[in-house]
Amino acid sequence: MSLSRYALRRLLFGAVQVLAVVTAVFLMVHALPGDAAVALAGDDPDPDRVEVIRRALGLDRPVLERFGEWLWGLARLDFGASVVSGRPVADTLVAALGPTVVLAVLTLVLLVPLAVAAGVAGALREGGPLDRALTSVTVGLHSIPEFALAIVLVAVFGVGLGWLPPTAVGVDVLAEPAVLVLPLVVLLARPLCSISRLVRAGMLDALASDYVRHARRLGVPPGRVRFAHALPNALAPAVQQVARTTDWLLGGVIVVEAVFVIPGLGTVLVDAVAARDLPVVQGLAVVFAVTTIAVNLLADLVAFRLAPRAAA
Amino acid sequence: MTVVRVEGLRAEARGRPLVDGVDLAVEAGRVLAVVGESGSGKTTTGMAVLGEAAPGVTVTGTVTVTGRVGFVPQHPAAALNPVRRLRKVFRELGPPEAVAAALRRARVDPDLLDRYPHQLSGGQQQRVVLAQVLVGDPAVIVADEPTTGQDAITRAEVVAELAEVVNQGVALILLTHDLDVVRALADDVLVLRAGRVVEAGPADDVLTVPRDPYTRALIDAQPRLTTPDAADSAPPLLRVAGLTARHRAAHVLHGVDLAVGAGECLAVVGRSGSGKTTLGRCLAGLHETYDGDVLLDGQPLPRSLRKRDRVAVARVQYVFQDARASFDPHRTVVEQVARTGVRLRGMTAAAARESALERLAEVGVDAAKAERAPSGLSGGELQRCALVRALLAQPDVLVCDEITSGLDTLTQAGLLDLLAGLTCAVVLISHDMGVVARLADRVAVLHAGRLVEHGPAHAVLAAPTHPVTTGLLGHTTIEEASK
Amino acid sequence: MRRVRPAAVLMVAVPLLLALVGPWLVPAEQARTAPFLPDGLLGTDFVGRDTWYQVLDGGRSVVLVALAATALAYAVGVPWGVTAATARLRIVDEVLMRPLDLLLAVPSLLLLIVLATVAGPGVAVLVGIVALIAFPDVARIARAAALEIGGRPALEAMRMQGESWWRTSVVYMGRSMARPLAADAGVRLTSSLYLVASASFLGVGVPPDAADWAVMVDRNRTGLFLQPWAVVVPAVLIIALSVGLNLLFDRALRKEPR
Amino acid sequence: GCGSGPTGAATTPKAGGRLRAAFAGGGAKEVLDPHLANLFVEAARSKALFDKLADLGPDVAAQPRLAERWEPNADLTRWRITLRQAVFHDGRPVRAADVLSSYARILDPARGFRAKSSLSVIDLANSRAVDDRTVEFALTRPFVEFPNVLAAFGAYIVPEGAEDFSRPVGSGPFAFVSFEPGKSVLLKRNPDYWEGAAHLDELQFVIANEESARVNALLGGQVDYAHDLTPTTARAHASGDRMTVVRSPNSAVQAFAMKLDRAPFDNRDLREAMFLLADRPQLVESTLAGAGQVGNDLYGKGYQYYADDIPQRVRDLDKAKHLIRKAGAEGMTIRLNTSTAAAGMVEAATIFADQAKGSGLTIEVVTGNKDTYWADILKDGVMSSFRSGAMPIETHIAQRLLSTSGTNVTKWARPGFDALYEKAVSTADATARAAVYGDMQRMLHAEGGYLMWGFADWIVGTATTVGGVSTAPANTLDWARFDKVWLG
Ligand SMILES: Nc1ncnc2c1ncn2[C@@H]1O[C@H](COP(=O)(O)OP(=O)(O)OP(=O)(O)O)[C@@H](O)[C@H]1O
Ligand SMILES: Nc1ncnc2c1ncn2[C@@H]1O[C@H](COP(=O)(O)OP(=O)(O)OP(=O)(O)O)[C@@H](O)[C@H]1O
Ligand SMILES: [Mg+2]
Ligand SMILES: [Mg+2]
Repeated sequence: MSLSRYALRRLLFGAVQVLAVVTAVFLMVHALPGDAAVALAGDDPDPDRVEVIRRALGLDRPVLERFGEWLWGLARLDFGASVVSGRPVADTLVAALGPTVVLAVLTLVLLVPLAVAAGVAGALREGGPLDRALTSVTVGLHSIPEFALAIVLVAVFGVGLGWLPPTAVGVDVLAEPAVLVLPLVVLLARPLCSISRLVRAGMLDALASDYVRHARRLGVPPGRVRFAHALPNALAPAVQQVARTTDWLLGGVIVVEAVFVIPGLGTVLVDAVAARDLPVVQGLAVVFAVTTIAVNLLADLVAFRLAPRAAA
Repeated sequence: MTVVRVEGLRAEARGRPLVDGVDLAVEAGRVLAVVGESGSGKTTTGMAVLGEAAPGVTVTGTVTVTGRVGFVPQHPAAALNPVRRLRKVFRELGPPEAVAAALRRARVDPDLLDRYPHQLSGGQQQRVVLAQVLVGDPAVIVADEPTTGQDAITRAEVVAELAEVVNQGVALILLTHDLDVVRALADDVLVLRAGRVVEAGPADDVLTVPRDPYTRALIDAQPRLTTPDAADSAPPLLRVAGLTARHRAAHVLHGVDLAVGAGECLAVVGRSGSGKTTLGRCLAGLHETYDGDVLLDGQPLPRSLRKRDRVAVARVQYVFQDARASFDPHRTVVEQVARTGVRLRGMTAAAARESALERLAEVGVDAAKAERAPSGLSGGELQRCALVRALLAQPDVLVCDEITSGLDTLTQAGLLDLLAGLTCAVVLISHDMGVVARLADRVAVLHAGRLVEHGPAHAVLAAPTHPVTTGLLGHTTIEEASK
Repeated sequence: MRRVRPAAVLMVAVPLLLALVGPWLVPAEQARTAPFLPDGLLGTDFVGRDTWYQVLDGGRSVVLVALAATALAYAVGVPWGVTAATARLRIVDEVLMRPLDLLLAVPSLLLLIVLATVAGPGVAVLVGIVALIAFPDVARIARAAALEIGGRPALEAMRMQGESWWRTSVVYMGRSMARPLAADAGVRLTSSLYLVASASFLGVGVPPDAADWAVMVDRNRTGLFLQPWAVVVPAVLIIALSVGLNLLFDRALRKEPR
Repeated sequence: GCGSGPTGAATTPKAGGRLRAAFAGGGAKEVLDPHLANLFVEAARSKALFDKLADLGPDVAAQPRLAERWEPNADLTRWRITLRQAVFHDGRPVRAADVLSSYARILDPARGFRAKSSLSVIDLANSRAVDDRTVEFALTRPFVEFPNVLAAFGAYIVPEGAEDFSRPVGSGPFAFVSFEPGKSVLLKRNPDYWEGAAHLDELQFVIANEESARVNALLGGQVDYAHDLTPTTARAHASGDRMTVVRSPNSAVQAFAMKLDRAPFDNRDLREAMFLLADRPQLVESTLAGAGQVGNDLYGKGYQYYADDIPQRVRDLDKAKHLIRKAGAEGMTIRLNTSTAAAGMVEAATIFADQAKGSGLTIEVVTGNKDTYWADILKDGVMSSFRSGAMPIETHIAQRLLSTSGTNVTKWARPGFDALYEKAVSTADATARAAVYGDMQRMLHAEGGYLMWGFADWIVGTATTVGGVSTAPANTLDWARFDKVWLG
């Protein structure tokens, strides 16, 4: 099967998947107790008032009708409007996507080289002190709950020493990149472990392989053997993990967003679920499903390049 | 000019000698074949010439090499980096002129360089590896089992390439147990047994008038390609009618019609990838996606093993090519072999064990060995155990898929004797015409999934009608290629 | 050749022991004072309870939830993946595996928030949700492993012997899958611990004043500057447990030479 | 340090600067429409941009704002209100028509604005603008507490016909500059404010939902004002020199609400037993970390009309046991509904359940969904955690304790009590009225459904350079009142 036909089939399946995800999310959120009117009424839930709000928000119309309308809008790339604030969902999503994408991209830009370097360094000195130290540190970072790491970092570097801004409150993350340092460290902690360990395992396998031995015998310089021959093979299994990480980063890193006050997709998600703002949650579901599908497709294409044999 | 000289080579691992007191010398443009049964120290010796040793192995002795050593590993597919296009690798190895020269010498079409290794055929892969080795302009090449597991046609190609390189003045050390290749290429032969040299000398002398009994046994054990006598054909027991098999969407067998009589041996031959294994698996019920029929005594056999009752399963048995992989590494051999008796012959566990041990002893695997886990047995021994496992079912038809390839001639001979003594019908899948000639009553030749020739062994082997058959019979091809 | 390091054993043993034995050592009646006082062995927590008793009491739920969720994920995921891998009809494979792709496309935190809200808090609910989030991955790994094992000559040889489904698909496959699954289990456990901890941060799944190490880390962090033990001790216990478990799994897997 | 009255290093006001104030927010659902305001941040923003006719003073009694004065007629059914000379940010004067149209908007039956129930006493059809600066309100019944209505939460005056609040125009001390939903709002000083221009040049509201984030931002110098801090934070930083802690006592009442219309709390003895079971000092100590005061089952400690002559209830386990036996509730399990909808509620519920141990009945804490909690407890369950911000005692009664009240959680419905309320709000004489309020509170104290165990301080942190932050209870005029604040 040619690559383009493969990609086309995946895209078609992806469209079905988006629809399925949106429907599933719709059903899930609809199963939540209460609706937007109740959430909006808050601590003044006078039943008459709730009823009036419900009517004002159009929530008294059959739910399937509203969902159908929303789907029809989606077909024309119209995400609808928030039932609560009346603002277009697309605006909300675009505003929240900014910080999320910035964080995700920066994390990946740092993560991939770091994880690869750590994995390769560990593999080249397998069992040595450097390898053991790298294992312990990465596994340790992997198992610290993010918010615990975040509070410690903020307490030490943000508040205690005052070297870095402790939060991103009210700042434009692009204008003041220093605010991103601590969130990035926290975001790097977990995937650094999972990816570097995969790279390390892949590198060990590759270094012990016939083709590396053959390349050495042919007199290929050691550096090239490691990085041009062994490394690409070691990366293939890590690609899928990078994809899962990207998906996680784009799916809203709620804890980091909350601790560092970065209003990204995760914050919007939590708020929208709390407000029972169905159009916003559904809009998010579309974004999440699309990114998941796109990221996995991309990962498969990269894997196709890295492991042409397996894909054939 | 002597390019390699090895004196007093000794290799040991944890005090146990692997190679002991090997001396050898090779001159430019000449071929030294190192032969011996499995584990006799061939690879260890070859590595020593390269200046390498397996982890945990210490090597002593002097190795003098004038010029560079190139190494052609056994499996070219494994030696080529799967993710890199060939051109890039060649660029790392030397200047364009040297690469171009090497490609010419190894007869590699430069157009192939834009491909990935998996896009090449086995023979092309082998030539590419050879070209890579030649870029460094080696004085000597060590080739480890370059022909193992290849069909006769590919084997002839490999021999031709190596011969050409030798003609260009490169010395060759050939590590092999394929005596045909030794005959075709070697100037000198060194026979190893348990790490010691038992005999050394010019190839013609050693192969025609071996002095050492071990050497003689090795040579005698090799099946010869002789034309068998005509035999009466038995009434068909197993029939294959219009078999068309698929792997997913790919058709790999097209309308194959075959028949095997009771007690007959049908050899299925063909090049690698021609569909031999698929055919065997269809018979055994291991491959289900096919159209057409497999009839036993005129009754169609269910496609899937799951749908075959125990009697039907017992009547058609299958022996796998890779004996080691066909055993569960966690249980003892006898335990596994005995299960056939329990499941297919309704014996008690004790009785099944009893008969298993008995049959194993008959094929030379004593109780002590049978009580070990598979890792404690050699490849040849395991292959015999696998055969016993199938035979305990008392099958009417036994399908054997290349069960002798990769074994040294002595071990192979033992297995062939065993097969020759069987009374059931045998479907023998092989690409070794010597084996076929020794055992087969009838021969079927597959090519690209089609049956291109099918008839009594004497007729097919004596008067092949299809070029593939001629190629597979290729005795002459090897001789021609080297001289 | 490689010995298990005592440090790794200690890292696992201390939290496990505390989690299992701890609750027995807690007195039934506990005095309550003001939050974050230096009273007692480790001071008081955010609602004036003795931190040491909370540490003793709070391991069981973390460890049990993580272990139970991982076990549940495997109990469901492995048969699921094996069924998909060994299904004769391709459609069965598709029907089993496609919905998992879907589940993976829904962010796990959305699942966590929504399901916990629908089902209400409770240990069983949390176990269910964490298992639900982990199980698609387990099913995929199990399917891949089963596919590989199902194609092995050893299994086919057993089928040629007329071996029963039980012996082939359960006994043999089970044993052969143990290794790839064990390699996965260490990381999976850490992930479960992490999810349990995140759930408490998001305020779903567990009551906000539960005796639970993860909840303690989250809820006592306001007092980090007043009485750090209430955060540090449970956090260190969680970290020690995951690092120790991973080191142990690593060793166990490396024992067999490659 | 903390104390009463304006705080801060700089004791003399200074003009200029931008104050950044961090509040918890509501994400993308935040709006700038002051009539929709619900969250604290929305209330604080509305206050900066708009004015009400009246607002609540430190004693939670209404005091004039845009209304210069009010005069009722003799039977308290018509109120004449004289407006101050004030202008909207676009230069238009605030007129009687703006007032009437703002109230008409709030009272629109098709929209559920929060202030609607308070304003429903107004007979809008018969109200009129006497002239540009005089409004005469007709009421549907005699109502002496009409100023409370003018001060109702969200009863802001917007320009006539205003519907689009994406660039809001008000008459408040600050004018709109920009808004990023869920992130920040920037305002600038209104130089023409009727009460005198604010000290600050600019005021920026930023959103940080996590308390720790607000504290860290404050400590890191990223904001100057952090709203709603925990007592623990206050304790940790009270003595340091990195922030100033400002406490507003009596801001939030903490309670358990029992439903009187159903078993088991239709039994008066059992309610009293619950009152006696509560160890209030411990609840205040543990859940409020001491930052609060013990309650006496009555709303509005320190507010106008609060009956502080009623003796303080204390824990009496023996009597409680006796009452439980008498009520036949021994061995009973009572479910106490709670949720994380407000900080500390679950903890208080657990502590109360602990305190009930050994009393003969068991209290089982059930944690519910935080998003729908207030609506849930209005309908279901028998006992629930409850919390409320400041409002006049009359408003509390009107909204929660009359048989007609919309949010009557305790289902307290007594014709006699309703009659007392009618009497109070139609009694012009303040002393006589106070006596009626006292009688009502005595009834509630004796057999009501609210177990009001404490009053939490409202805690705000500021940079040490900030001055002029008031300690008035949350939701009153001086709370979050940034036109009086300066940066030193
Ligand atoms: N790393 C090692 N450590 C210990 N023993 C080894 C090691 N490698 C090989 N051996 C042993 O050395 C002996 C010679 O091995 P070698 O690989 O040279 O045999 P060979 O003749 O090439 O056999 P084959 O035909 O099977 O390839 C064998 O008995 C083998 O078991
Ligand atoms: N699992 C599979 N999926 C797809 N194609 C397969 C699979 N197994 C074999 N094939 C293809 O089917 C064809 C026949 O394969 P088969 O294994 O029957 O050949 P063979 O004659 O046994 O070859 P060899 O001598 O190399 O063992 C080949 O082209 C092969 O690539
Ligand atoms: Mg060898
Ligand atoms: Mg084959």
